[in-house]
Amino acid sequence: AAAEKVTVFAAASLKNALDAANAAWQKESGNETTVSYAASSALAKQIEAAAPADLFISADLAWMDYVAEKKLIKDDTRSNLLGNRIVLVAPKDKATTVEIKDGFDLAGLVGDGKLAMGAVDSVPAGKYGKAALEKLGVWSAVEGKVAGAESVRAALALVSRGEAPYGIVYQTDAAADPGVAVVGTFPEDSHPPIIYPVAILTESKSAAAAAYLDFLKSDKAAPFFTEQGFTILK
Amino acid sequence: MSLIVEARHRLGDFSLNAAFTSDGGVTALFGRSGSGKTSLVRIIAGLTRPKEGRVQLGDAVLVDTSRRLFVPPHRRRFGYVFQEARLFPHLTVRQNLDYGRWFSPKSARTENPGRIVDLLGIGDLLGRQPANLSGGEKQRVAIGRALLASPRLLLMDEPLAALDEERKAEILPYLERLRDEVGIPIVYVSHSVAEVARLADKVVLMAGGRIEAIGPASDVLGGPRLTSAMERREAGSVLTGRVETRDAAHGLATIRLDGGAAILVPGATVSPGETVRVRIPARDVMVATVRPEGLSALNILEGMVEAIEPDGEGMASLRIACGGDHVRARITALSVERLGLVLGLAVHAVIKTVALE
Amino acid sequence: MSLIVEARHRLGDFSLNAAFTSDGGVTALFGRSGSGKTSLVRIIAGLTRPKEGRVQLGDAVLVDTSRRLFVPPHRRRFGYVFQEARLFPHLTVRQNLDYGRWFSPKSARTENPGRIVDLLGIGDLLGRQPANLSGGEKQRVAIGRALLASPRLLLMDEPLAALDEERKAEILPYLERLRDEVGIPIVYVSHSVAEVARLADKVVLMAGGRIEAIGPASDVLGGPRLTSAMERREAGSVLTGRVETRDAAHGLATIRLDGGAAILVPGATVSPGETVRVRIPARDVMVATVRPEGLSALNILEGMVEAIEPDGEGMASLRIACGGDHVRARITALSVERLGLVLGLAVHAVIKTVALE
Amino acid sequence: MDWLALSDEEWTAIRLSLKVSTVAVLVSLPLGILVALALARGRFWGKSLLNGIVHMPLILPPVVTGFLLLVLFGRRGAIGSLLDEWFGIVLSFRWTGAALACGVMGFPLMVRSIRLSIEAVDRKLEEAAGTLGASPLWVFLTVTLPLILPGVIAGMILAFAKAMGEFGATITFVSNIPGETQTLSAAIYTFTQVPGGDAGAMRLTLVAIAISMAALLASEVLAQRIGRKVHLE
Amino acid sequence: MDWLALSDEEWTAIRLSLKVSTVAVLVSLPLGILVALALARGRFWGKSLLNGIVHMPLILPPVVTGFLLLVLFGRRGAIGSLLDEWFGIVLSFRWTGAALACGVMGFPLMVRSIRLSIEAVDRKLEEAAGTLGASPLWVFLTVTLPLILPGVIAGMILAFAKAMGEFGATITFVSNIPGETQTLSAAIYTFTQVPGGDAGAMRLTLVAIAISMAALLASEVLAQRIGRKVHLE
Ligand SMILES: Nc1ncnc2c1ncn2[C@@H]1O[C@H](COP(=O)(O)OP(=O)(O)OP(=O)(O)O)[C@@H](O)[C@H]1O
Ligand SMILES: Nc1ncnc2c1ncn2[C@@H]1O[C@H](COP(=O)(O)OP(=O)(O)OP(=O)(O)O)[C@@H](O)[C@H]1O
Ligand SMILES: [Mg+2]
Ligand SMILES: [Mg+2]
Repeated sequence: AAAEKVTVFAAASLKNALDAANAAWQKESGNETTVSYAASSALAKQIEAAAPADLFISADLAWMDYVAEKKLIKDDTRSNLLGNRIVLVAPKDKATTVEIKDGFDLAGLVGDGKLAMGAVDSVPAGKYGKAALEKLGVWSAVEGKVAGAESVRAALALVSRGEAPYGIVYQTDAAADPGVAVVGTFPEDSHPPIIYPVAILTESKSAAAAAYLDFLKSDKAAPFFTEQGFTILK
Repeated sequence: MSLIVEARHRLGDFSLNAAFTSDGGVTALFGRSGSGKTSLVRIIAGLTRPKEGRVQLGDAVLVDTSRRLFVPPHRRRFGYVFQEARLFPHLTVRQNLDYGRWFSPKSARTENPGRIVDLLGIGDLLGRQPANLSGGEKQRVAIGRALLASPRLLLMDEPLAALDEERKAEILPYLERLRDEVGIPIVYVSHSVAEVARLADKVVLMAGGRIEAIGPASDVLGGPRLTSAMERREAGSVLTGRVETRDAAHGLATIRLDGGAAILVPGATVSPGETVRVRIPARDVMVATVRPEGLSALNILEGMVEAIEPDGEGMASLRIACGGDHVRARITALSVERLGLVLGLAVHAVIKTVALE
Repeated sequence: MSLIVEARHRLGDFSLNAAFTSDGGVTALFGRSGSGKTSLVRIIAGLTRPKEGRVQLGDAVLVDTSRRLFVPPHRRRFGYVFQEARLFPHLTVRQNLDYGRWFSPKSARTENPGRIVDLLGIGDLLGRQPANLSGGEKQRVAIGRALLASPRLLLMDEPLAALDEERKAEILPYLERLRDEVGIPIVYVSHSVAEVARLADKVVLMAGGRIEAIGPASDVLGGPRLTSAMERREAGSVLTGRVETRDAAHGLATIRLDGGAAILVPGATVSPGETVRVRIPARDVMVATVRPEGLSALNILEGMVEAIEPDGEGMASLRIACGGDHVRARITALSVERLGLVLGLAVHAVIKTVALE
Repeated sequence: MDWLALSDEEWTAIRLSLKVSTVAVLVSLPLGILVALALARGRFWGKSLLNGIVHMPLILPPVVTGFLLLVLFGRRGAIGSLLDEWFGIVLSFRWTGAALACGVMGFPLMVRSIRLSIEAVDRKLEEAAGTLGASPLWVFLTVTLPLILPGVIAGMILAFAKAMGEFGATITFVSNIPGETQTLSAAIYTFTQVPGGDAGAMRLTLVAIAISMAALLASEVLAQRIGRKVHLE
Repeated sequence: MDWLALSDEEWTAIRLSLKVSTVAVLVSLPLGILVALALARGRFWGKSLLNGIVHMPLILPPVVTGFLLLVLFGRRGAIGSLLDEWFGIVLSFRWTGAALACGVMGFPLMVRSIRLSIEAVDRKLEEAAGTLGASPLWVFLTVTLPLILPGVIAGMILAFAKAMGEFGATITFVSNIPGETQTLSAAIYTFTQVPGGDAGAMRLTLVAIAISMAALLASEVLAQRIGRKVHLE
């Protein structure tokens, strides 16, 4: 049979892991994937505008809910594919381990500098970070010191360049940057679970979409994700 | 072809209110700087839309504000030599010259481009960009460009101002031929009395946006309307006559004036039978009470003092009736006294031959 | 102040190689269109840096390529009236006129601006933008702008070409005064023999980028160097003399020429004792073998035929020695024959008074 | 220089970027000239409005422009659905849509340059052409257009450079689909969004710079040739 | 029109955007004129390089530009550290840094406009000014500058509009700190990133459009006044 093609709309932060997984799937099934990486917000709006996609992987639940509300996804195919953790990072040369607990003196650590994180209103990692800091009771102390970046990557760059003494990013990002060190990991219960949901779109016509989704959820795909620091949600 | 122009228009503080008609030939617009010559020419060309007015060439009405009629410039085919050269900087001289030809109907292309190029002495410049031409060279190319567009009417705004006398002497006869042979009416703006007198069939004298005087060249240029000292000095008579004989050996032609008198004129180009016009500057005419002998002046006409107009500055203007023609002479008041000139006195008008064209 | 100019330069295919010196006064650059006049003026102004050459005014060396010396234009204070007006479009007429004054040293500001504005007749235009001036108005403002910059040297490239005769007649005497009273050297480009003859102390005749002839106005304009027909026609003699008496009633002055002869000249402005220059166009001189009687011409000088140069086209040029002066006459070859003129013959040169300036 | 080696997908992105940018510039050029002409010379009601609309893509964050394009030209959009129905033209999620986005983003730059040049044209030359028999259209083609060429070229090069660098509106409008809508700068953006993508981003950035420099140089040479003719006077 | 009411934070963003854009334009103007002059008139080695560098912010995705700014002008950046040491100027996380980012992004647009105008100046007028005693600097100030004003204004307005719309480079360089670096377009962007933020984005977009239109209109009026003087001839 002719090779089937699956078009995936995925949050940009998944690129490394998903590219590797797709290569494997392609080899295995002979089918092709095309992935459009962009901000979850843009992808959701595009899906709303009848984008020719089969699968949507969002970086947070909110945008998946957005498309779900508009009946754009097959609800039965929706699942939470991956999880992530947020961590506190510091420039490598200045890194000393910080114990992250209720009321820890983040404001004191940051001092005159800034706390770099994703923009707290828009970037998912920023939202999670804010939630965690609120839960830990330090938000009000550091609120004025937060530098909200356009993406986790930008926040990471700020720390890595030494512009900001501390930053809150995904552990997936922190792992790959030689310029920063993880000085602490936020407790999992300090923030809403970080979830990358996945679903097949209502308009999908690709016969291979379901098989592809199964592959992503399978153990065969898992190493590609864990290697990048994601946790597998089942 | 007759040209009818009527225009009322305002430009800032300046108001133009002028009307003239011309029965073909050359109409000279003459007047001081700022008198509205260019403004009027622009209206004829269609570059300015007059507030009120009419422009008509032959049967073709080009502007009639009362009927809201306005033919745009590109449908008029009026060649316009601007006061500044206005060459297209992105085209070569050759392309500038050809520009009008691209748009003129094939049937109208009577002119031989080579002839005009030679006449204007721009053959060596054809490959050049206008940017590095000299002032006179630009002006010549601009004249060529207008001529080669095969216009139905030529508008020339001081076309020869930047040229040397020699070049002028080559171009003027060509314009005369255009007027006489091809019959293209020409509206010619100039500050040079000599040029105007030579070319113009009709002179329109402008001042302050209005027309001061209008009429045949001889009347306007000879008349008392030219009130300024300098212009008066340039005044003279323009007479017409027919070429009788030509003395090729001496390069002289005998011209029988319409008034009956005969005069000798230098010039190798006329041929017997041709009708010509001669200009006798008043300052080149002397008056003698006794017929001079042994004088190099070849033209000595008998006549009678018809008018004596002293100008109060030591000079006097005389009108002498010689047969049917009137010759003006400008001499010192002292001479009038010394020679005892009075109205009706029989005198000889002594004209230096070479002063005639 | 003396001006020394030497320049060798190439512009495309055109090569300029010219040198002249002038001891102040007016130096006229004369020559056909494209002969290199503007190019030479630009070098004097410092707008073109010559490949090789020298420009010196008085003691100040402005260009000396052998010493790699080049004073930029703004440090030369040479007023330049360009062939095109080049007014600043964003400034009013008044601001254009004042422009040079902003940069000229206070001590040098001798001119009364009001006088120049009146002279040029641009008083009504002061508030206007240059864009809507007429051609002649622009030219006048450009002249005013250069004059008001209190220059050390005036470079004028056909400044009067776009002006009417009357305006010219007002501006020329002013330039003469500048030359005589203020002593500003002037380099004057013109196609008009009359203008050049009137103003110039020295004439530099250019052709093809080279200097053809150089010398006092009388020599160059009278000499055989003016080879073209038109220029020859404009040839004449320029003589100097001293005003002896003035007849206010008739507006005539008697001038004793340096050669000894006396002539009558119209003109209300001269005063006894003054040294003046008179131009006698060759075509305004007649020759008589018998002393004419009862003729309106007031000036009849006795002399002797010194040279007869027929031009082969029916005309001849005569040089007549009248006392110590030489007067040129241009008459027909026919007259030479009829009157039997030969070298050494005693003749009378008949000059129409009004032909003198 | 191993890291300089480009993957197939990257080559595709480069080719696509070139295609998208070139098409965007060429297609928007006639419209750009028309609009510039209207703004420079026209006197009509709504001129300020037109001027404002032209500048809009500059004023708005690219993401907003992208959304607006999506709303208007998407398959279900007001204009997009008509285009599809009448001409069978689908823009959304096609390279043509990317070209549209790039064209729109570069449009204000193109129009401004051309307009500036038009305003600098000496209208006396156009008058002269008219008296020589050239109709307004011919005057435009034979006089105005050659004289504004430097501005047209400047406008084209600005729009081209902008198109090469554009991704905000593009990625929002037509997404980031390799081989179809993933332009060079979208690819660069993607690299910047993942850990360890810096080298890749750097590599593609160098490519983008090289291409744009080449275009820039070519435009300079061209403009100079033309300029030498036009401006020497 | 309840949804049109703006929050305090939004007002702050508006004020900040105005400040940042204005400062960006005014500070980059002299440099823009100098660079335009060098590119239009200069003949020096590396002219093409300078030209390329000026265009860079247009060619590169804004995120990359922002990153480069961070590398160069950050607290530890090559230039940033010097600025801090010598003049005590800190750009990172300050509105001044936002102004720098906006200025850099608008720079190519400004330079191009000014350069086009300079190339259209009739150098014969400058010659005339020289013969009247004006030194090159005075010639520039009294002749060239007035004649290129339309281009300068066009360049300023382009740069201002760009500065109003810029956020990619800004947010990457100086983040999105309310009251300090959160400009209007960063605020708009934030709205677009959350579900249901459309109304907010729309509201702020309208504000951005209103401001830019006002600036645009003012510039048109100004340019026309000047243009009427300069171009009529
Ligand atoms: N940049 C240039 N490149 C090539 N040729 C040039 C350049 N500038 C001037 N020329 C040529 O040099 C010659 C002399 O020019 P110039 O302007 O000095 O003449 P001119 O004597 O002032 O003439 P006119 O009386 O017509 O103004 C002309 O033939 C002209 O075409
Ligand atoms: N657009 C305008 N606005 C105001 N005044 C103007 C405008 N155009 C021309 N004028 C004035 O109208 C008068 C006539 O101008 P015009 O150009 O017709 O004169 P001209 O007779 O051609 O003079 P010249 O011999 O100097 O060229 C001048 O005084 C001029 O200043
Ligand atoms: Mg005029
Ligand atoms: Mg010249």
